[in-house]
Amino acid sequence: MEKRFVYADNAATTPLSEIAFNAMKPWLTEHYGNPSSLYRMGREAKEAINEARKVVGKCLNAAMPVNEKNDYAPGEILFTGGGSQADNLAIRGFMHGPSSKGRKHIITSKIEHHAVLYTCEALEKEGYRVTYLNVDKEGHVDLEQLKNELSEDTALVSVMAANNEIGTIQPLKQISELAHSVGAKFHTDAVQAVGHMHIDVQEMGIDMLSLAGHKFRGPRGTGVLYVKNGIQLEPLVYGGGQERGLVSGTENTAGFIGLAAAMQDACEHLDEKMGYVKKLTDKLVKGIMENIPYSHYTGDPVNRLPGTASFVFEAIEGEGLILRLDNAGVCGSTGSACSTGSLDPSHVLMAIGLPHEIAHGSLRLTLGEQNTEEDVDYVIETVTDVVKTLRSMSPVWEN
Amino acid sequence: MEKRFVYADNAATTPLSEIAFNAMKPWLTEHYGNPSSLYRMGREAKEAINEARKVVGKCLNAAMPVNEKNDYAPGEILFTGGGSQADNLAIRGFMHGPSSKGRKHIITSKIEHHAVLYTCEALEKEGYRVTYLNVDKEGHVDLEQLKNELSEDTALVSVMAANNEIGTIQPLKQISELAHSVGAKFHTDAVQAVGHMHIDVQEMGIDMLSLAGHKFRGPRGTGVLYVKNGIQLEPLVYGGGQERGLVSGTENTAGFIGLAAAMQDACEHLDEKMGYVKKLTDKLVKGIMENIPYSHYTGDPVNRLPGTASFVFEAIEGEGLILRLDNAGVCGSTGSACSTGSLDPSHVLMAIGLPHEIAHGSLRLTLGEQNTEEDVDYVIETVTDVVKTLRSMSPVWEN
Amino acid sequence: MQYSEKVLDHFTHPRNVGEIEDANGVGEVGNAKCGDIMKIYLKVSDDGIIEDVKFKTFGCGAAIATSSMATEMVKGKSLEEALKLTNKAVAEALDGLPPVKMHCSVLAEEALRSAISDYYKRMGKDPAEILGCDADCSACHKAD
Amino acid sequence: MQYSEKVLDHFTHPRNVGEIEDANGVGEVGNAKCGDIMKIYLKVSDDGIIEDVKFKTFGCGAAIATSSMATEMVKGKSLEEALKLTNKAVAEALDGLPPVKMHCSVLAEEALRSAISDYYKRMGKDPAEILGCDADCSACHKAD
Ligand SMILES: Cc1ncc(COP(=O)(O)O)c(C=O)c1O
Ligand SMILES: Cc1ncc(COP(=O)(O)O)c(C=O)c1O
Ligand code: FES
Ligand code: FES
Repeated sequence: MEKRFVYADNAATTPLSEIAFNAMKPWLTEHYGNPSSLYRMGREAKEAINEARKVVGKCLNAAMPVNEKNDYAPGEILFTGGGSQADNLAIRGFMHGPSSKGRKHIITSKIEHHAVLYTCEALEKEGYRVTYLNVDKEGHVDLEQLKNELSEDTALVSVMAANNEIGTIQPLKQISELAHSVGAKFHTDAVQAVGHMHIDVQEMGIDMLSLAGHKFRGPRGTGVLYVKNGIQLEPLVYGGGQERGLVSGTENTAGFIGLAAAMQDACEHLDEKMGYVKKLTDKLVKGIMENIPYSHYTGDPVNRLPGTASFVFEAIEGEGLILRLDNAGVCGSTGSACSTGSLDPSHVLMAIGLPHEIAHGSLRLTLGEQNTEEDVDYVIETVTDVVKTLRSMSPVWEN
Repeated sequence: MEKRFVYADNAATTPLSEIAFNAMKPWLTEHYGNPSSLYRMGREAKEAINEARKVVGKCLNAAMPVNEKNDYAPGEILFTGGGSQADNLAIRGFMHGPSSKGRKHIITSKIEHHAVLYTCEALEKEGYRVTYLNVDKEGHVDLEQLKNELSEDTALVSVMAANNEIGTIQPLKQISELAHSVGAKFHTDAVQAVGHMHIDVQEMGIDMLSLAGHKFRGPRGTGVLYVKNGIQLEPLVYGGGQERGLVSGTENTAGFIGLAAAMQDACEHLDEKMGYVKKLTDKLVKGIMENIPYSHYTGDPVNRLPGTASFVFEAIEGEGLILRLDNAGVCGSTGSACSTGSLDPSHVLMAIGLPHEIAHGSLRLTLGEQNTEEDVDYVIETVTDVVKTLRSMSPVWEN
Repeated sequence: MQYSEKVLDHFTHPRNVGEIEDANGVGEVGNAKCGDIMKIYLKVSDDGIIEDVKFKTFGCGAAIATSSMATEMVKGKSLEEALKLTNKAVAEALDGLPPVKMHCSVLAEEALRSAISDYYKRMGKDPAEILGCDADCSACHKAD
Repeated sequence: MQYSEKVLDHFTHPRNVGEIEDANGVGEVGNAKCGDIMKIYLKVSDDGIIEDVKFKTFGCGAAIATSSMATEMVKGKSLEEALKLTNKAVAEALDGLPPVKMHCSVLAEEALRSAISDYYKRMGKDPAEILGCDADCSACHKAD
């Protein structure tokens, strides 16, 4: 097969779409007014940002404001500098803010992104109590444990919508109902989910939701925190009062508009796009599992993000795998310890119970709408070859 | 005179330069690799960001790292999502971090940006002690008061390099020496200063410095905190560990590169560009002061930012002034209370001792390299006309 | 903060700006410290019709626009009708005002009442009986 | 983390990969739990020269590259010279390693010492006397 370039790391970041770039361009070059300024060029920027807010709100089915002339309508959508900022604002801002009502307990899961986990750990140092829920082999949080841990002291439950390494989708509605049963609020890190699966914050009972533009072909350095009306947070960034005073700083107009354009495109064509991506991913998984012995699929094979295919291959190590795939033109990622310089493989792979020696051989391939059948054929062949080569060098591999 | 469009609000934000846009474009479209990724496209992005760091470091004369192969060289330059984020990280991160060594006192000034002031107020609520230095009529901080307030409990002195409303430049070196004399560190909000005046962090004894890309024709949503080696901060954003773990989140590669390109352009041609801008500004100030009776110049007429011209006009109100200037094609700003919906005029105008009734008539015009002599002529004429019209409607104006 | 087109129109081209030399009712409210002063001049006919009205305003765009609109709305009306004019009605006639600017419309209502009160006084009548107060709104008004 | 071109070259085209059927010294260090195991095969001549050397490595790019470089560096050398090889020398020969990857070069040094130790044992000599230790580095090595 002829060498080609295949970007199969769409969970890390996605290429900015032409739609998003074109939406951004005039706001980068011509319309440079500061949205806080009184003159027309400033007011137009402010209006454009509020339009972007509405687009985002509509995709999430956020409650729209009654008064269309409202200054920051819809106030439920706060723009941030990325998914991590949204997660930090949601969790730290909520626990430090008045809406936590003095409750001191957070429940989250062992497979959250570090933006959630490390925020929780920092709060533990301040005296908050955090429960990290176990997950099963496929990465679903333990709902029984959640029920047992919930109490009148639980302020917040934060469980991600879909995992970034293995793609497993969590039962959001069930979790929010449990959280609400004790008066706790529910936050979900939907950074991987938005643009890839249906999300309805009202239907699912979501009180706060984080997303990031660059995971659905919008720009880097942009994110959103959806905050249900009535919830009050402590600011993440103090200053000029932008984003209801919670994320101050001159607005990244072009970025916010790019995010909204990409999100609209993703949401309006969700079924069609994700149907296509899922077909590709199914083919990829099938091909790899058939071709490569001693390989294991990780995550939930059914309830998973449409573009995520994740594996472990015995007797090899992931960093080398990625580097050799790169030489062959294929971009992927791994949860191997060696890839990060830490001694442990990814906390997600540990949490789903993989032994260290197997977790080292992990590979995540994440497809997007820009991938083709030919890409998939090429990736299957390339991964098969590279795994074979690395195994032939491995002292643990005995054929 | 023929109607023209004159953007004279460069202190609010500047138009993205072609240099910056062209530097960003490939990183928006083609080179979309996540800098944390192992493959070539990711490594290239990481390298490009580190190059951008070096450019920024060089402009500030930050100490360069010894080991050129160092992973995050130069580690002294941290990219953030804007000037406010840099200010928040500097002040909150420092006071909460180990380098404050248990000292609980901050000294800042009454004319800081809200990103500094509100961060300090939030720290006061946590039990820290904050002194807000007075300023004189022209906006210089009271050095005697600074001397008197400094003690062994003072952890941090934070005084802006140049004010955003009146352009007054502070004696940074003197302030840093005073701060260091009691073992305190010195932070300066140089958001308005960088790209507009010479800054040398080593020469001036600056321990931390905030800047924002969009104030010198770089992109919005980007900033930098310079942190002198050895100073340890608490993170602003927890997560994947980017920016030495202090501002986690997938890097805005294009944004950081755009900031660096704009900064390099600004720094390399600083004298030439700012000489030109200063000439225009001097002409503007002269024209307006000559044309309009009962007008007052605010700020230091000599030691000020080259592009800042700020005034108060008696018997009129600033919001109306801005709106009418806008109708005539001129973009400017005001510190009038009416422009923000608060009851008080800008805290800066109050701090320099202007009475309320006069502060209401404030106007700030800030020129940039893209302005021309004709622009200035037009602005002088327009402001003169508009002030006259508004005064003719004013019950307080008696000719 | 977003002004409607109507507000911008009335601010840019205010109606009835100026003074009336032979006014028989003049009212002024607000003070310079608060950044807004409104002065209204009335020329009331013998049968109690507002024949002419003019204003001068030191204040923001909304203050000027509401002065303009309020004077337009009472011109040619009887004093009784004019007294029914509320700040809300002025704001609505302008297609609404941003929430932070509602207090500027209060100013217009107050200035008008103050001018009418002045007219009654000059006529030798007690304005308190008619207005329900002596329309001494000239103290710095509060934002609502 | 940035690899030098040399590391990438040795990783992509590793020298001396494989096994030696009639090896007279074999060493293995690391363990799978730590994610890195290195096995070195030596063919030592009667006069103590390393005639051939091969390796198998389960580990990251740096582990494979240092295995490759270390075997290159000792091939044709005497055992005495080979014992002088340090992990630092290997890293330098590769134009440096990222700090977090230095421990992988330790593995190469240890695997080689372990293989030489095995050779001495097979020759009936006490390796501890020559190596200063019995080269039992097979316990999971620590990052430094
Ligand atoms: C002096 C000063 N500090 C901080 C800021 C905040 O910068 P940003 O709006 O980019 O967050 C600004 C500008 O808005 C400023 O003028
Ligand atoms: C699940 C999840 N949460 C949060 C983040 C953080 O987003 P960002 O890197 O945009 O800050 C990511 C991606 O990096 C993610 O996958
Ligand atoms: S073998 Fe794990 S880091 Fe090198
Ligand atoms: S007059 Fe000040 S806000 Fe209207």
